[in-house]
Amino acid sequence: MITIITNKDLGTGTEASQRADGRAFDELRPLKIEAGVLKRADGSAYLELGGNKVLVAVYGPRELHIRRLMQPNRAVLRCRYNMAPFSVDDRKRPGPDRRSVEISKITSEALTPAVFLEKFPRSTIDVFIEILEAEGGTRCAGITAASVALADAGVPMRDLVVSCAAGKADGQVVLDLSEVEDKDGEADVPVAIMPRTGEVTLLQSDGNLTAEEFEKALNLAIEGCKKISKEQKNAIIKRYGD
Amino acid sequence: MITIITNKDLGTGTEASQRADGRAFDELRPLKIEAGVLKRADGSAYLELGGNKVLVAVYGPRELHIRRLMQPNRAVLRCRYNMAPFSVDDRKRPGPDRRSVEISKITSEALTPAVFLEKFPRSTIDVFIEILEAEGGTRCAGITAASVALADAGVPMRDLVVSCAAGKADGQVVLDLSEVEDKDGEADVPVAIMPRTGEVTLLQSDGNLTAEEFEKALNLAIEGCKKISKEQKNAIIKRYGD
Amino acid sequence: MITIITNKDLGTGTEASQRADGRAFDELRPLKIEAGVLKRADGSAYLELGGNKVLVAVYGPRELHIRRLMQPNRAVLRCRYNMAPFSVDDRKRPGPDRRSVEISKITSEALTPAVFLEKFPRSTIDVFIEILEAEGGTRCAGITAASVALADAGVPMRDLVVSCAAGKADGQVVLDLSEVEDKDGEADVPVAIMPRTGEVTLLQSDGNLTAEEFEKALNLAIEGCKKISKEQKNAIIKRYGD
Amino acid sequence: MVIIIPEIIKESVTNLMKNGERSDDRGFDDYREISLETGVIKKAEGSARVKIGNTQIMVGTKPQIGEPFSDTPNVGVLMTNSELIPMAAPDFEPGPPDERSVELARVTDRCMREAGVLDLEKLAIVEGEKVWMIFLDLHILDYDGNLMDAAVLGSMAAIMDTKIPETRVEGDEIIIDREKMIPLPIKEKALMCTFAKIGGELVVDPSLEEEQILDARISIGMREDGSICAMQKGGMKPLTKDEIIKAVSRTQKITKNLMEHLPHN
Amino acid sequence: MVIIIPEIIKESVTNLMKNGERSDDRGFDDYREISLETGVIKKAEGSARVKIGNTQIMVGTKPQIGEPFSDTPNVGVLMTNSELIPMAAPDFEPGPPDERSVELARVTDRCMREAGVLDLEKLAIVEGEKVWMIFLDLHILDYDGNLMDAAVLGSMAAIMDTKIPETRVEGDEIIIDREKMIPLPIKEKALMCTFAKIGGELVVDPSLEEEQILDARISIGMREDGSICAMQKGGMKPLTKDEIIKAVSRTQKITKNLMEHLPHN
Amino acid sequence: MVIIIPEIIKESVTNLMKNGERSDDRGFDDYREISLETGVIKKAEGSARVKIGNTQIMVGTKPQIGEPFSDTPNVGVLMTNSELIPMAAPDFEPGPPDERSVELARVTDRCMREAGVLDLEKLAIVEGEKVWMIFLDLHILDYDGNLMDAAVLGSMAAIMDTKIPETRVEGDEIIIDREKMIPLPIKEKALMCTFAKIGGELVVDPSLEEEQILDARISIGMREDGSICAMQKGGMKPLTKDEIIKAVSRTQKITKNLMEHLPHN
Repeated sequence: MITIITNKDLGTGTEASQRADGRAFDELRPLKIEAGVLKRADGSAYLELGGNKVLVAVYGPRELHIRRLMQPNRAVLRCRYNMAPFSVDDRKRPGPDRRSVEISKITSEALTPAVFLEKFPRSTIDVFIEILEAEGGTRCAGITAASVALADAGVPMRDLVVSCAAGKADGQVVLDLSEVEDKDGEADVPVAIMPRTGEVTLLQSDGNLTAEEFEKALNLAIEGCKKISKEQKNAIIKRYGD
Repeated sequence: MITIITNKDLGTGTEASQRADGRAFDELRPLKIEAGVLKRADGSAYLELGGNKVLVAVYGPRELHIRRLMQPNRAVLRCRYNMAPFSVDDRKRPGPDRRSVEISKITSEALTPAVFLEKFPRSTIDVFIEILEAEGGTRCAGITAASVALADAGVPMRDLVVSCAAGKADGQVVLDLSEVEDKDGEADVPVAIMPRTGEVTLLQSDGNLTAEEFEKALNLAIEGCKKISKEQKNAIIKRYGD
Repeated sequence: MITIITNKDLGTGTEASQRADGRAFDELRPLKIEAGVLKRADGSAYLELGGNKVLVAVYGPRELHIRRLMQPNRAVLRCRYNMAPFSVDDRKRPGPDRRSVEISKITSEALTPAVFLEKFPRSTIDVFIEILEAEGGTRCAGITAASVALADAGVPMRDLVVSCAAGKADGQVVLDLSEVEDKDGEADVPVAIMPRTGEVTLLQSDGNLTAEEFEKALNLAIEGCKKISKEQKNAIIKRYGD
Repeated sequence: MVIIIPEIIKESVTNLMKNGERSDDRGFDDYREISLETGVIKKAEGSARVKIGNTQIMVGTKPQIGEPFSDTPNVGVLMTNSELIPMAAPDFEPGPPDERSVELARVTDRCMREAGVLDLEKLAIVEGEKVWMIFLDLHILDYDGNLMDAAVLGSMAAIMDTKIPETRVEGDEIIIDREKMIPLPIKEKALMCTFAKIGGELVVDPSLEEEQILDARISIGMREDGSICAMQKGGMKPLTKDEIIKAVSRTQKITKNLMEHLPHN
Repeated sequence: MVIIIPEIIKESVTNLMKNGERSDDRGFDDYREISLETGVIKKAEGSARVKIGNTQIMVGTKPQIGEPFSDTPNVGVLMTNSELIPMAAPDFEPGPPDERSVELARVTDRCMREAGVLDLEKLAIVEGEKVWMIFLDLHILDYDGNLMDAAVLGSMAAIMDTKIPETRVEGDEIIIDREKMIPLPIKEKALMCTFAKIGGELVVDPSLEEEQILDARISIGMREDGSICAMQKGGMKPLTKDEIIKAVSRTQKITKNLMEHLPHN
Repeated sequence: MVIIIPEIIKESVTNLMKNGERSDDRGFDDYREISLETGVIKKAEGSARVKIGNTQIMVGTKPQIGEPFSDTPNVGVLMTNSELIPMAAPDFEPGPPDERSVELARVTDRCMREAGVLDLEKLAIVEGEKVWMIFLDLHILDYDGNLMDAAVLGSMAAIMDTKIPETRVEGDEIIIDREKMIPLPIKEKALMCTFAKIGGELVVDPSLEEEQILDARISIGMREDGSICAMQKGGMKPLTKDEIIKAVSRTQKITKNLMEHLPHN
């Protein structure tokens, strides 16, 4: 028999807040975005959100070698979401699992509406999202960083897609669930928007919510997206100037 | 330790018959064939034989995308025999195993002689056989249903290949082994013929038989094929008229 | 609990030698090479070195079907090192493992410098090395046999690459480690050379050696290569005459 | 495989929609004809064959005794797997599940799990050691659009149809009594409702033709009490917030009717 | 890979056959030269190198202690695996076994198993818990036609050559005594005889050239007592019932001679 | 993927070399700028981000309790895995590790293991039953040449950074105390030094441009005491014995400086 002694510090909420890490219900975790961090990639970005560390590389537009994926009148946008083996508590076996296959698919759908794919027929734009450390909310972090990497690659876009989750934890609708809130909480609603129009390009809901709670969470996530959007722009300005 | 209490009713033979399910030695299990049961497929058929439930879809003749399989002067006939995970007592893991790879190969060889493949150079005709429920004799059931599905797809054929097994169980040569007879019996001889000429397109023998027993089993299986052949034709007439 | 009674005879060194099998420090195991042992292959060779049994087939130069591997101005030389399941004490599962992938790569690099690849643009020369029985030193044995098989296939070459290991066992630098010496010894240095120029086309070192010991091992391995080189030539003369 | 839909079809379907019509004459909130049979596969402990229009799925369950996950030692497991077998459409290919198949299985699984359809704690046998694992396999037979709703409807029905052996623990021994088959412990019912956005309109239960031209898709999983247990947006174009909120409220009405198709027990 | 055989070769071989001749001058019931060595791989507990003409297979056995199948708790296991390694022919490719390789292994396995070659019950060690598993690996080195008969001949010889450690059970302990190696418990001998149908004639032991133009193939596994333990038709054209029955009776004569190649013990 | 380097670049780099110069102005024994951070991934028990020029690797360790190999029952295990993820270069592709990736992991592993970096016997918990397995994962983020040296440097640093829970055995129970994290038992330090042969010269730490035109490559793993723990030749052309011996003695000087980059403790 193996016994594990542990004293995992989950944090204690301050009096002002119900949240374990002391944040207000509509408060994001600390956020940092940097553009242009890799040499070989055509575009790249690094993002930290709380304990999440995400690196994104973009290659393309470039020739697509797989004929059956080729689109005669536009480029395809392919995304690969991948977790490093050491990014989580229990080592993740390398290679795609069902979760990463699904996230790759919806990430591609979340970014596609913003990109002028029709300018590059028969081509591919490849987005590689590497989760170096995961602490809840990596799919949103990956989408947010991917937009910056696409911009860094000079890919022409209608808008910078931005993503953030809201959810319900401890009975309260809150913004940007931490890992503990995601795991123990009641629901998680990841959202991505194109901020210029406010249109939604990613939407999932996992957990049980009344229609009212869902609407509240959706609104909160959209507000979160708008805050994050500013940091995306700052990262690009920091790299390229206004 | 895990103890399983079970009282599986294997049936008891009537006095007139040695067979557990009361059939005469040359009696088929109840048979039902229906053509044209799927919308997307070019041709399809559904077959029940005793507890077996088999669905077949045919696509083609259509373009073959894999250049190294292409035949310059004829079509290839590809078969895929597949068991649904819930079709057997212990869940079958999805994907091909060695048994299904072999059955797919001999099924293709059993059907090929009857099809005018030379009319469709560089093409493929794809036959997908799904075993929804298995109760002994699925490879024969699949071939029989596949012929009906090929006819339903309008594929030009010399004849309707039909298949049936005979074997030896409880020391007796009998027709159309049930699952119990197949498992506990001494031998199984699956056969397919083209009924117009009586020629044999599938033949296997698994188990120990004297030459005399084998010949008896072969004859019995051919008689079984002829009976099933009528039901094939009825299914097609029912769908298309005489 | 499973208890295994075993009395594996590891040999006892004679007084004149420290080595378990009685060889002098610079002595090879018994060696036998035969060219032209397979019908279908374009070239082939069989080699025994001590308990090692190695068979090599060469196909090509022939058309390369995988476009992304094709070189516009030369052939590619592809090697596949593979162990038969029964070649080792514990059955080896069929298919490549990481060890065989690495050995295949370095074998290809060891043979490439000797072959006039530039004579066959867009082609492939395929070298298949099968280890039928393994007793230490199979990668070197495979390279040595592969050269003979390439010659048997009539592939134009600058030289016959030849390979041999030296190493350190029981504190002594010795030639051509046996399986026991490889397993229990301190270091193994597999080397391949082109004997005409003495240039090194394969070099690995696995284990801990001082610079002096390493140089001694390297020299010893090169001397071993030269001895083996004669047997390679004899095998070719035996098949084709002078 | 690239499927080319002539622009002319897209245009005509879109124009119909703008006039409030669909090419098969359905209303925007109408499902195609639904048929649902349970108990169709005797070797499966639970099964359902569901048809929505020509879309046809066979769902089967197989229970197995296995070990619980280490972080939920006294909770049984529901495993959902989906196979888009090449029988079902000309562009489905043999091989490991592709991303559409994975998404279908995962969304179905989330919908059932988050709704609390099964009381998984009742599927524990020996805490931390042995639990029932229920394998739910979706076998897609004919693909004519809207797999999501068919998958959840069929899964719900197959789970309601499932009977597993009674188990008891006597000392060190687990006794599995195949002579006493008992239903699964069902706590909730949930179904899914999918909308396609075409020409600015949201229509329920998209046909294959509609799927091939849609701008966006939204699938909403809902419990009997009208709460949302799962949601998944798809498609290459965006939705507005307003469209999403309206889809939720339409779903609340539509799933009420959809529930009628489930077996009554 | 598509192998194109010039029509002219097909025609000439077929015409010879119609005159009762084969292009390599053999009679219709003659095998090519057969050579069989056993004990060739010391690390294998049993091994055989078989050649029929230029076709060459190395067969090796490895015993392992493992768990029995749950439905046969006191019976050992024979596992047959075949690798058509790319060494053996220009069109064999690396990768998982293809359908030809799978068929070869499965037909070989059925032939040995159904003939009752091994007394598998004697390979049980602790009922329901530990049995000997004998892995039989076919390594195809040179493919010049008629792999089936070579595979069964080599497998039979390798099994007869195999020695495993004596085992005994003392209390909770299984003792494997590698110092006392004992032969496998052999009950029966079985071999296989393959015919090619070309130009309406059936000829035994088809060469590669004959295989490439044959209409149909029939492989018959037979025990020493002349009973049939396995059969497998192949090829893209049919056989008549009469051809099958005659092949069986020819096999009864031919396998008698073939048995002479096995080690005598 | 075939990468075509214009002959003109090859010629100009080679000519520079013959004049004792490199295209980025480094000396023949100079590394590009090296940066090394440890403790960068909190969820990993040890981690390091290493950059040599623009080449960038993230290395992380995860300890797991597992069973020892049967031939080394009281010895822990170090498992090295490498992923040339498609992020790092335009010609890296998703999928199982290719031969470059396997070689990188195996050479790194041999270098650490043969140098005796870890006292693996101290990682045994219960002899023959439970040992610590340390998974070392190389995640290649940006490939600008000389992965080997970066991989070994990062691995050495990550191992030095790693802390595992104290374990003790009380009766039948293994107690893993996550509140007492202790460093890995480090015995030796080892690094690797790679040379490219271009135009007859050997230069250390090849850049991507240099790698693409090199004739041969030699990587030498060395312990602090100057002994050789690993060596691997690469590339499609030969080396002379003299070049090899000189590379060894240059490595003895170069690794001394390289060791300075490791954390001091």
